Amino acid sequence: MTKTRVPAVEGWFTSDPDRPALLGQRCAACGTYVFPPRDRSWCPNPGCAGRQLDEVELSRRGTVWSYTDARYQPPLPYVVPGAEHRPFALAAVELAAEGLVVMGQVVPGVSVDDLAVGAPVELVVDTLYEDDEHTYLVWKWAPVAGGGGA
Amino acid sequence: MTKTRVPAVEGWFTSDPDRPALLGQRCAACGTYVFPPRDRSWCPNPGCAGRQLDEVELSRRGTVWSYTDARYQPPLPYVVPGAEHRPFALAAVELAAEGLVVMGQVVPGVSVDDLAVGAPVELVVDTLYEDDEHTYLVWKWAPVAGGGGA
Amino acid sequence: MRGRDDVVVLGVGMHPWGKWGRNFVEYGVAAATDALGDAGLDWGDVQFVSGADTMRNGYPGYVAGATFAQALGWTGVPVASSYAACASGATAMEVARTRILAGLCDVALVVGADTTPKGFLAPTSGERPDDPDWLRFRLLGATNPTYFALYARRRMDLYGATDADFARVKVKNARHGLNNANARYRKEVTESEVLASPMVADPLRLLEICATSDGGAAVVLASAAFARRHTTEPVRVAAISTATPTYPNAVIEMPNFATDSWAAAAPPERPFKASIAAAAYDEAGIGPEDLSLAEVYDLSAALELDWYEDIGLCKPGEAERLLNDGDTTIGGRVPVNPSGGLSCFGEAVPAQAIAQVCEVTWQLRGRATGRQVEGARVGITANQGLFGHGSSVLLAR
Amino acid sequence: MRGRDDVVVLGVGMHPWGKWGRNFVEYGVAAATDALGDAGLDWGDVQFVSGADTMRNGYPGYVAGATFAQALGWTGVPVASSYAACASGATAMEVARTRILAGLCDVALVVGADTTPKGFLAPTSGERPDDPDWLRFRLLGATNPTYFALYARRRMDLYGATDADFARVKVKNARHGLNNANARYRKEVTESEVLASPMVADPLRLLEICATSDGGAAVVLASAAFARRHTTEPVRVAAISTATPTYPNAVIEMPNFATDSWAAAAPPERPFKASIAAAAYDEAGIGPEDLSLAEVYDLSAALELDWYEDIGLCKPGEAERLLNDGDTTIGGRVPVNPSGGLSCFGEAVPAQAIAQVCEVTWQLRGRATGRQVEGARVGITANQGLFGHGSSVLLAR
Ligand SMILES: [Zn+2]
Ligand SMILES: [Zn+2]
Repeated sequence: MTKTRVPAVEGWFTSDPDRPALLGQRCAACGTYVFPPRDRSWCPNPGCAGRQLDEVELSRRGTVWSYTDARYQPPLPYVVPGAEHRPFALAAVELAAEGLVVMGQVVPGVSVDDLAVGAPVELVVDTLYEDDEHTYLVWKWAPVAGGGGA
Repeated sequence: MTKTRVPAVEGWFTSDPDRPALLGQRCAACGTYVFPPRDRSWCPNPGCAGRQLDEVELSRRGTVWSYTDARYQPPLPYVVPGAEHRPFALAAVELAAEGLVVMGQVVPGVSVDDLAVGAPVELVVDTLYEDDEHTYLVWKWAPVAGGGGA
Repeated sequence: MRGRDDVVVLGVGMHPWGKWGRNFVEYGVAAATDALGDAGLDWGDVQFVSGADTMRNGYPGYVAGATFAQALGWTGVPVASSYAACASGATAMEVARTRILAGLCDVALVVGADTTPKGFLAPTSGERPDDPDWLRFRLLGATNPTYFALYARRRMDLYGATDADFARVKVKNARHGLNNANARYRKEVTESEVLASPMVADPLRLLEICATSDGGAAVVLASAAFARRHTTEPVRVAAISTATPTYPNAVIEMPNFATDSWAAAAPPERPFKASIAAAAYDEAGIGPEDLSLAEVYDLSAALELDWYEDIGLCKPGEAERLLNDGDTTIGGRVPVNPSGGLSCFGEAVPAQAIAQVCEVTWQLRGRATGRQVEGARVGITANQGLFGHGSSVLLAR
Repeated sequence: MRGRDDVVVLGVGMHPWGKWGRNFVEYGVAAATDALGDAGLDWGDVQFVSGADTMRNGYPGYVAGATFAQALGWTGVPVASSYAACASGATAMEVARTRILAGLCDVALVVGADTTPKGFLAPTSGERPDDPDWLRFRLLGATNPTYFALYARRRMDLYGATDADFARVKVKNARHGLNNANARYRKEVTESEVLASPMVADPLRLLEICATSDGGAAVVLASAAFARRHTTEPVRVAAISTATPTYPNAVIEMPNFATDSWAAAAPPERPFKASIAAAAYDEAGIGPEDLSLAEVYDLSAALELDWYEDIGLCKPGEAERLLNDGDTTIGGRVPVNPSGGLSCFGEAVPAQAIAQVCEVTWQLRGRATGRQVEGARVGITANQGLFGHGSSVLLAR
């Protein structure tokens, strides 16, 4: 029996296997971006009276603003994927076009030794955790082959 | 198998079947009373610098300051005793010697029609709720035979 | 009183009360935008944000001042976030008012909003035997209406209040709120309909107990000097009281199990609930005889009668007569809850005390369409929250 | 700056930090009693109580002002309760200071206390997908050290900071706090011990991340006129900053998933963290060159280095040199965290910003036995809490 693949959070990313993307919002008036998407429609820019935020896909590639890892098991509501905690890396990634830094886990198998500030990464959708019926998906960052990592 | 009888809260009352009593505290310096007992030792009277509260049994009899009932099932963490909610009365009872009004459920079978402001009541210990292994006990107020109730 | 410059209500705004089920931030921002518009100001003019917290909406609710500032767009403005149960909104106003009086800013925005669950207000989950607000449910099954009912029953046994008196409070408030666009319940009820509604906590019936609502309210406060350049109809904040009890408090208070003891010290001459408005009158040098209207916290219909006495409209035991003579109905001597009160709104905790101020402001400006108290010049708000939080705001024009 | 009368720290007090596991009210009352004793005042002299809330201790924690007032004995005193995450204590101080500046009272008591759980700070139970502080754990497994580590790693990659630099911050602070009776950890550590401790969130190690502690701190504030009659060594509150970010905040902040966007508006010249102390300097007309010492929020050893730059002790990228030159060690140019900092205390959230003020006060009075900064005349505190809460208190004698 195959498990149903569902996003771990609704409406924050697309999971098209070929072209996954974060879903942000863009102010129709001033052009600023918002991530995560909000359920309200006013612009967060105090210099803008815009009241319409349009859904947009964010850039799939960015550069590492900074990075770290989780050596110890984070507390609930984090759910450990698999039998026991295995350290994973996290990165804050700068998206140049949107002027945003977005956090995410880094794909398994990549350690902090493989990362550097400024290194190029791209967005993938991967398993966050599973239960008996579902595979819960989340966005993660993956180093780009030939990029700045070690 | 008989269930173990345990107080639903620690240290607020004695459950001697012949002489149950609320356990309060009395300031050794000014003589004021405290109920429920606190885990700190300073006196709540701002005019008193006392730092010693002695455990005392409160008066077992008092008079009704006011009363009401619970027609609907209270929400959690209230636990319904038995299969379904049955309305119960509550009373706030004035203890003359201590200068205190203390709330409590009224024993089952007594309704608001049996109560009146000023009516004499006395303390009993009764079942609050049960689980598979325990009977949880709490203090309740019972009208005194021949008292002011209807 | 101290000869210092006044603080003025420059703008008020609300998001209608209801059971909308949306994020509380939305209501707060709508109310804030409304209040800023009413004041003729932009968000960028605000120099201080004072939020009234909600404990029901996670971290954003705990830091309401920052949450609303971020939602309106970070401008670097200093913020504060206050919690005082039902008195939260008034405490947040007082924090803002003092900042203006201190000369640290000229314009402050006060915001409170809530999204509430259905049914009885209940404590959050988990075992918390150290928390009296948890224990009273576990050990007594004592909901909020339990406490209101104790006061109501005592009025009946001591003063001869009747079921019908309580029902008539509800009838009056339902009529008052009929045309209030911000009220959730806008429907007349008859005395017999109230008395036919199910008993919840004897002697209080379902239609006599206030519901929980979603809603948002905001007030723009300004220094008098600033206000003079922006309005010709200033409403002056004559006083704000944020009083606590004086030991021993001999009245049982939600969520307590017992009163303080009066074995060693006599209860204060003025009980806690009566001391709340008294502190505001003292600060302002205004008395109950000067009032044009009052907005009081009618968590139950019977509690409104207690407030008549506690804000000094009449002596203890005379509230029923005041009600039945029509003195507290619009058109009477001193209308109480012309907005419709909690009876028509339902309670949105952090917004409610601010909403009371919005109503008094509209009344003093002569803009309370469909419920106007003619010639209103002075109004008071009063409420009381768990854990000894009394609040009262006195406004004048 | 505005020519108004000063507010003065008249008394300070603490309950020692530790893992005592008792009710937080006990720590708060102990600290308050201590501070009142230090001020030479009785509880009955207090005219306002300003509590810093704790979200971990049920209803009493949400209404800290009322909780402490009740525990000390209800006197009818007005109260307020503030929450601003790690900046709660400073916000509570600011609420009290403004009340004095406004002329509404002469003596105010500020109290914060906490009882904390073991281990990582984690959100309370339940499903709360609307709360970013819940979601960051669920979706990212991002604990508090995650965010501190991002800043630390960036220092390394941008400025060439090393593991050893971070370890030396810890070594310095451990030495500073060695004789501080209120500190929880009083033990010297060597650089190699720090570097041998387990990595938690690369590049931060266990000994470089602050623990969570139980503790309580209190401050008695008074008007200068009142203080003149009660002390000959007044410590003046020169300024308090309770700043929020200016849009767009281009630095990722706990517990957020992303920064604001700078696509439409340029980030402010002064990033949020640098704007916090700047607002205090601006209010007081005092600059970083006037400082004798600083207490900064070293949630991690690396974060202390960020603060050197953010409070203006040096330019960005120069903090490691300042540290390694001994400038920030007691005996150096401007000692930082002479108390031992969070490194020796562990964080007791609502008490911590108040504890910083206690330490600066003792330093300015020349009473910081075993850790005295000689001739201290001006000191600053700085911290930053979740959701855009910056705070800084500037004290002078
Ligand atoms: Zn815009
Ligand atoms: Zn005593």
